[in-house]
Amino acid sequence: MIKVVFFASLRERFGSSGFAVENNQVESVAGLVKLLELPDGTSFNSIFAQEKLMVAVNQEVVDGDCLITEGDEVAFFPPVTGG
Amino acid sequence: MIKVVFFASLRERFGSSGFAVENNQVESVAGLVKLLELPDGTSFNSIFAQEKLMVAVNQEVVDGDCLITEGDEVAFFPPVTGG
Amino acid sequence: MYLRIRVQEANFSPAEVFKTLREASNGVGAICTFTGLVRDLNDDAEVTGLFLEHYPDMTEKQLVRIVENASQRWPLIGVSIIHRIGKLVPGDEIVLVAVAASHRGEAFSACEFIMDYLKTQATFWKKEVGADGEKWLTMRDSDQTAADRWQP
Amino acid sequence: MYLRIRVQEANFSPAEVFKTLREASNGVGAICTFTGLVRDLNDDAEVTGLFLEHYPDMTEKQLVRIVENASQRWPLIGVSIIHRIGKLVPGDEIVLVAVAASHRGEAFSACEFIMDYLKTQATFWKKEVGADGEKWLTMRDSDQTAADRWQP
Repeated sequence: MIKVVFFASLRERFGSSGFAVENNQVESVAGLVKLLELPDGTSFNSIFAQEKLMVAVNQEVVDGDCLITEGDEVAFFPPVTGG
Repeated sequence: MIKVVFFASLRERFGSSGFAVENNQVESVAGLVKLLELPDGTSFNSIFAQEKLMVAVNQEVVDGDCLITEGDEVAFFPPVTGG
Repeated sequence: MYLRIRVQEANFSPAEVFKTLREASNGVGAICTFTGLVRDLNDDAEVTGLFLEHYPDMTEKQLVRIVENASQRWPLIGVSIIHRIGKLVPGDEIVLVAVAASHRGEAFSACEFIMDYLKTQATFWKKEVGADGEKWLTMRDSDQTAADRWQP
Repeated sequence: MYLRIRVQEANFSPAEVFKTLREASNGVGAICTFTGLVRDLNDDAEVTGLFLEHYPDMTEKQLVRIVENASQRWPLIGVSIIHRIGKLVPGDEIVLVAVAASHRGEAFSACEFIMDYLKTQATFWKKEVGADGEKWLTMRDSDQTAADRWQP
């Protein structure tokens, strides 16, 4: 299983803080991005680059080429705005 | 009268925090500097430029060309070291 | 090096942080602190509150890395970072970064470096509550520019 | 702009200064503070105490001028400066400069600017007391360099 989590505006747009996916469905971050869809039917892929969304695998920021393996935690979030 | 004051190491070297001079003795800061002598006989003029000493007339930093008039306060001090 | 990183809902005492850093070493000659507060105006719109969320664990790891990078650039004696999450109102403290060093240049630079990277790399997000409802804030270009200037 | 300048023998409370600046305006989004402390070592020599003297009145005028110059460069909401004189021992606070502004870049820059000019223009002098007796400190070249970099 892969654990997928969302933060901030993405959490609200997905209406979910995350879910689990079967490992055999995805090989890379880019593959996972293509698989996801917002509740209104928008493909996640179409907003991912456009909104400069970020992704972290096991709490390390990575890019779309990053491979995903069993047990990984994949987090999607907008650019940070703390401080 | 002109009020002459010394601070920090200069106060200690002159053995005095200051004194008054007759106005008719000096016309400029440079003139006053030439007039002064340390207790050990060293001319103040000889150390003034060498030690990068500073001078303020009426609490404004000036250079040797500054004219002095009746009632002025002339302060000599080493480069500052606060903070 | 003394290092303390806290992400918390509770308010904090800058005085207590300051005291801890002072007492970290008698070699401390300079302490620079930065505190970020909730303003009642942002881009000319009235702000009545903020909601802050973060990515637990990842945030702390990012902050540790930022401090490690700072301590490779400047000799630091102590660093304390507190960042609040949850609901805040105008006037509330959001973040405190305090840096103790031997000399002032190091303390100033490291404190600003840590803040600039915290703003662009630490996984916090702010939602602003105003007269027109709620909205998630977006990163300012000026924040990215501020962080980029530290790069070689 | 809120401005408070104090030259005093007594110790001071950074927390009280911080509180006053926060409360100066709800538009304060950033407070940068710098505190200078007496170190127990200076140029590798043990320090047991410091004696600080200043030029009364002129010091305050110089500090006001430095703050005015800073406020012409950056939009500042409040500035508080406290500088101690008299006898101090290692660990004691010497100086506190605190700057409140809307945004962090302004607060950091103005605070460092004020410190750099305070070190080179404000009429304070330090005498160091150590194992080998007393000696008046001389200005470091690095302090002049730090002030010079603000010039256009």
